[in-house]
Amino acid sequence: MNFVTPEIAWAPLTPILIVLGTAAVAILIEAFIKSPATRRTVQLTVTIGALLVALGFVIVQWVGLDGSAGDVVMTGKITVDAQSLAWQAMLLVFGILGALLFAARTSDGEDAFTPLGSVPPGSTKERLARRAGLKVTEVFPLLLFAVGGMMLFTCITDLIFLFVALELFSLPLYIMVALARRRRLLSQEAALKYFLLGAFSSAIYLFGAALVYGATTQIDLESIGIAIDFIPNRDGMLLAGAVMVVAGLMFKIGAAPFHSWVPDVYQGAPTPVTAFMGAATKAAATAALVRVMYLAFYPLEWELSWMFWAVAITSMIIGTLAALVQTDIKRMLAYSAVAHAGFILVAFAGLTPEALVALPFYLLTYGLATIGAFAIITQVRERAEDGGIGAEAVRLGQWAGLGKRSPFLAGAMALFLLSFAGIPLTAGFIGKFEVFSAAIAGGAWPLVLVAVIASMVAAFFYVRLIVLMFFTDAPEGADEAIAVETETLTRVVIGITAAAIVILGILPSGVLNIFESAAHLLVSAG
Amino acid sequence: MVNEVLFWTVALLTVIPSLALIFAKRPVHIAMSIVLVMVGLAAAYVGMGAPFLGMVQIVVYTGAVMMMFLFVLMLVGVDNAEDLRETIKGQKWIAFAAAGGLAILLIAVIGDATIEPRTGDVVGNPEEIAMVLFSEYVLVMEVLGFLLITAAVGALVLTHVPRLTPRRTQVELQAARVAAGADPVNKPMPGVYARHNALDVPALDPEGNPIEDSVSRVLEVRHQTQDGAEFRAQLEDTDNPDHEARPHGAPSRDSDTRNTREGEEPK
Amino acid sequence: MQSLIWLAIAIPLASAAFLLLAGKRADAWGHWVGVVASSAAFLVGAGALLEMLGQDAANRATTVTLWEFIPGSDLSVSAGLLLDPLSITFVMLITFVGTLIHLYSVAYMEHDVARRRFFAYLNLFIAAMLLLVLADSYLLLFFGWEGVGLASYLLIGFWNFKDEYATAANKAFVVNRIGDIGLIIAMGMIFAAFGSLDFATVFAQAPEASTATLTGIGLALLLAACGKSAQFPLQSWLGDAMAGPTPVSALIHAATMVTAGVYLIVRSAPIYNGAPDAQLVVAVVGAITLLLGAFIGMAKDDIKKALAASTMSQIGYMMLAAGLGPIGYAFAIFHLVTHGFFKAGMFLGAGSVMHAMNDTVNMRRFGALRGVMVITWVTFGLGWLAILGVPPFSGYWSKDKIIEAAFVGEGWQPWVLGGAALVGAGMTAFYMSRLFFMTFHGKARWEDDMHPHESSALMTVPMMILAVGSAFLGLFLATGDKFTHFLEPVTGHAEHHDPVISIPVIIGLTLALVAVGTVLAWMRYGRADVPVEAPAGSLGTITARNDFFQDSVNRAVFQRPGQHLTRTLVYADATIVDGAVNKQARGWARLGEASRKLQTGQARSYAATMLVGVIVIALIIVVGGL
Amino acid sequence: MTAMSFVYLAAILFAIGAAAVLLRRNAIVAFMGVELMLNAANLALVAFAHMYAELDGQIMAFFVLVVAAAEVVVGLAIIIALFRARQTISLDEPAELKG
Repeated sequence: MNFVTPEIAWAPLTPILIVLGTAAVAILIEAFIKSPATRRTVQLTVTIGALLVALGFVIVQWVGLDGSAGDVVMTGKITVDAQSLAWQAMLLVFGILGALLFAARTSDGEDAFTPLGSVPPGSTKERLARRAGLKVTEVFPLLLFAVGGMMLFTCITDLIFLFVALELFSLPLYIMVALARRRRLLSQEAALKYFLLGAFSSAIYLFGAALVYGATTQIDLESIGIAIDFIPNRDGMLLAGAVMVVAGLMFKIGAAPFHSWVPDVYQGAPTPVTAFMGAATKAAATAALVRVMYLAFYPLEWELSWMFWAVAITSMIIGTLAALVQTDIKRMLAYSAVAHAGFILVAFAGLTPEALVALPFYLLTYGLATIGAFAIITQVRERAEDGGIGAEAVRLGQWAGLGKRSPFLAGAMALFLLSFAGIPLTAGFIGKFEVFSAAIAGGAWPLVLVAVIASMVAAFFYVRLIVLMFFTDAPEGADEAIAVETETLTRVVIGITAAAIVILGILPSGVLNIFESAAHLLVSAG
Repeated sequence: MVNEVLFWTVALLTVIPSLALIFAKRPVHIAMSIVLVMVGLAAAYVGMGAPFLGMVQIVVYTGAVMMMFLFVLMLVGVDNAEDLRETIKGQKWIAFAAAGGLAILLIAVIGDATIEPRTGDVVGNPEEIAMVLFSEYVLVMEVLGFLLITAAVGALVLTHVPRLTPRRTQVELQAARVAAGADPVNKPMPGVYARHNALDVPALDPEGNPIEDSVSRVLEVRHQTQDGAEFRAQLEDTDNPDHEARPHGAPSRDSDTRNTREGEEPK
Repeated sequence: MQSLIWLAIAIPLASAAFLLLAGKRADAWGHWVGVVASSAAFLVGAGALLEMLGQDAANRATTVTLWEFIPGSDLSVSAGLLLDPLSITFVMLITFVGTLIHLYSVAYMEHDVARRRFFAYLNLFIAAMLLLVLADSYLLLFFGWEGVGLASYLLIGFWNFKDEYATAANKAFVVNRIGDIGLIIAMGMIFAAFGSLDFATVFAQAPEASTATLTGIGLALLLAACGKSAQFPLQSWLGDAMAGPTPVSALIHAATMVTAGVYLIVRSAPIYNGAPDAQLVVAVVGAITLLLGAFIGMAKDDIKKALAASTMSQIGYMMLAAGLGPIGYAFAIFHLVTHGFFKAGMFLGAGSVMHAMNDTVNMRRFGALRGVMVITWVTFGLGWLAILGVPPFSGYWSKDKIIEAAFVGEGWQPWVLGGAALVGAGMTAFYMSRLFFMTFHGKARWEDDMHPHESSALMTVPMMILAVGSAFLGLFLATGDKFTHFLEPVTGHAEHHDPVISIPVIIGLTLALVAVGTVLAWMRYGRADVPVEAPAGSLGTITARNDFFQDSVNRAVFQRPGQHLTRTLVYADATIVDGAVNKQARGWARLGEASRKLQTGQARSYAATMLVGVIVIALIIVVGGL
Repeated sequence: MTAMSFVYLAAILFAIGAAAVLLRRNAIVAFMGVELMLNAANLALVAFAHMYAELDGQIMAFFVLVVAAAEVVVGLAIIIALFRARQTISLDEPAELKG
């Protein structure tokens, strides 16, 4: 057996290589720059720079496609097609916004991360570390690793490679979840749960992949699809394997009954991490699920539709109902994320070509609104006893009368909530419209009906917060108890996301056209 | 190579120890059982034409991963027997039902599968594996590199405690001690010049006055020290060896005998 | 001018945005910006109308495509405006009445600290309402539909410092959401059946669609219309919505928004034409509501609530007409226009009275205002004559046509529907006269500290203009069937059918009933003394006073689950939100609590949930797939 | 006897590992359960590879091995950090995030 030099078309991978390569270099920066303050500046610059350059390359590639389907980087392993470029661009945007939030500091000069992750919360050592001005600037390279892993996740066409990429973007998230500056006990609890359940679901995914391999002798998605087409009777092993693979991906999307981690982790994680994770993980996992379903399991569409229906309906019901009774704003948005996972899965009904437009658009609008909403949460703070800026004010009651104190924040929040609710003239409406029409095109009538009713009920808890912000007077002494921050970086993020939500709500055609031309998965064999 | 002996050996070697995960109380026992499971799996790999993987399994799993588990178990020092009584209502029932259901489901679907084995003897020796790894799977290998970096960085972020205060030299320590008003020289040990050299008896200075500081503070707090003045009196009254007025709580004569240094005659 | 019709939407919208963002600096003059924006919209509309009148009847529909909204090969939705006789009618009604009400509000809201915000909401409403009627697709119409809902919600709850007002706003919100579900379902069905939401495409294909499909769509649209237009059984919110400032009641809850349901049904004429069953249901709902509203109107002592009941009843007439098919569409719209004038005029009159009487709304505390408020009396009186249907005032021309049309048909329908319309006319005469006499005639029953006076010119001039409309608009439009012919390109030409009773008899009967009703009202409330305290009343009166216990019924039938939500929305203050949500959990919220319990915080339970989920799904699929 | 029997064995080990995650309060033990699940998947992969006379299954198992090792590192680090803060590695104890 002679060694054959592999043929790899590296060029289409440029954006991913830039992101991951910069991440590795950024680790070296950690080692060589001693001063935490300098390190933060350098890391932020390097991170944003890398993400922007990568975004530029994605755009260049997009333009270079010029109507062609895309490139097979390595047969059976990675294809960079228009669809994955669209997802990659979206993830890079989420990454940039996330990095800005990671760097944002309160007026007391504290960012969202603990000064030192290894010491117990509230200990003397932690105080010493704070006084020494330490910073966990590793979050920036970790963010880059996560973004890189997610970008890979959107273009891989191989079950085992998917598993590796899944871990590549999950591990940094597990770590970052544990690093909150405030309420770090909760943050560590969230990290432990996230990790344990994440590993558990990876194991389920993996066993499923093994079963699929056993049933088809194939591991790359396209060959699996072809092999299944040739199997006259679908045997149980293939179906069970497919269910387990899809369940593993649905875990990352946060759909019920694989959603249990979502509320706890969203609440416990540092809010900038929640913002990034809420937007990006869902997008990446959806992109992978698209590829798995459209390339590998499309012959099983009828069999698996049961699963999609059941999971979508459960997610919408559980997410909506549980969000109704939440008193913690982060938790409320987390349950709404579960409901949105349900809406996402609605689009998979029938595996229509429409869904390939609807899903990226939905995830884009949802992700932008999520980042914006969580960014606003970082700005409403409790005042510490010593008069400094304390933890985030996350009880709903603490938001009463915010509309009077900060019309900008409250107005933007209202906008994001309306977008979540799918009210017309916000991006969320167009997203829902696209998703529902894709599902109708796929013949999933009753599913859409449930989705519509769920979104109606969901409107109540979104509106409740709006009513609270604008039409309820702040309780006595709220001015002293609640501090409203005006951090520049965060405001930039809020401004960008709010503008995007409005523009995508009124003039969505530009972006929809882009996704429209990206609505083909490159099939190398066919 | 797949024969019944191998299968049943591996089956016993893996299933029985792995049950420790459910029923054993001590985490260390569990970890050691899992080591056995890993060895069993390695044997299975070797038996199924994957000698390289078998070796890697031994090296990575039994050698590194499981040792790391043990290491952490020792580090956190919680090798207490775990109370296996279930605290979450119904969890035990659900867990056994779910695991049983899972096993039955998987066995059923595997039994249902129609698999046509191919003939041919492919052996995954290092050379063959390397050929495939670095041609077809080279990209995955590269991504694995990033994954390992992430893991290492993550572990450091979460566990490494850097020095938070500057290290102090001996000179600095000494200066600080003097500045705090400490004696520049050693303090006398308890019992020096006293009638007894027990730890609970204050030393006497050359004039015979007791130095209260010389007794451990712990004893003082516990009120287990002897009165120095009394021993001074004894010093003066050496003619009376059978001084009976031993303070309450003082060691008995027998213990005195044991505690006296060699060559010193007990009175 | 027609191609610039988008300006009619854009100007008020821009003005609303400006007023909301301008801040305190604009407090002194901001309201005039609102007035100017509304007038500008009117001028744009008038220009478009003139241009349209200059064209052939056949070419009067113009589609103005603004931009491609949602592109796509299968489903492309463009943001386009459809200008045709039907929509221009609404544009004129909305902008003209709207501008007058803007003017009136300048004086009415003079002492309100948030007047600028009020005008921003009014402008927002105008923009949304114009979008609703100008939209060229159901999707865009839905945007306007939601927009007017939002504006109405904001305006009803404008004085939200009072709990009951906020409750009213929320009630309107909840009921409207139910209607919205209807519209969304209808849109879904339309999309599924025709693959498009454009009026043009849908209506072109509608004749080929199956009756069942069209009936389904028609019923879903009716649900939407019922929610927006306060028709049975979703009528309960309208009375409570009177909590909003009176100009709002005049604009939104009399002249424009509440008639959106009628617009929706007339606009969807090609769908209803193919679905006789749905049409019949529309007509029956209209008939029920017109009687129900009239009945409620007879018992209400609150002047605004009595007017609201009357609105409900009059819209019932329009729905009835719309349900009659092509012979009724034009009359429905005709009545809608005349009603817009006289009802808005009366609401403004009521506002003027309230203004004079320190915001008292109890008619038992009024009386003998004729002497002190002459202009209000005259203008209100003209509106009263119009709604009674006394010739030659506006209402006669439109309502009488509806009654005549209701008598056309076969079998039981003409008798029941026509009978309802006829009886309704008599009842209308009674309760409107009761209202009029109790307010302006009889003895003064004012509280001691009242010093009623006529309102300022800013308020009376709009009332006068509307009164002129109440008096003569009907005559003007009815002469030579001008209006019906104008609408014909949209509503279709209706063959003339003879009613089951001859027309002169119908007219005679109607006028006789009206006369009886008026005389009865005069005997009880004009000549006789009206007790200041409401008498206990018969079972019927009590039922009517309580809106037929609609609230209780609603609560029992379908509001119970939503009730907790409403309550949470209303009392959303710190303590309640934090604490009592758990205690007060009912309905949905209890389910929410149950789902909350699943989230125990134990990682092991989570893992169990996941695993059981996978196993159950796999089991179903594997067993089902074998 | 074919390699198929090893797939059955893998299924049983997978179920035992899952049971451990559901039953054990000690985070490290639960985590060992996950490791056993991953190894069960590996066993299945290798067994299939043997049946199909391919190397791919082995390669996959190799990758899983490496990934699992990386995962272990992060997981144990999280457990240590939690232990330092709470002096316990019980999974039941930190249950403040709920509802």
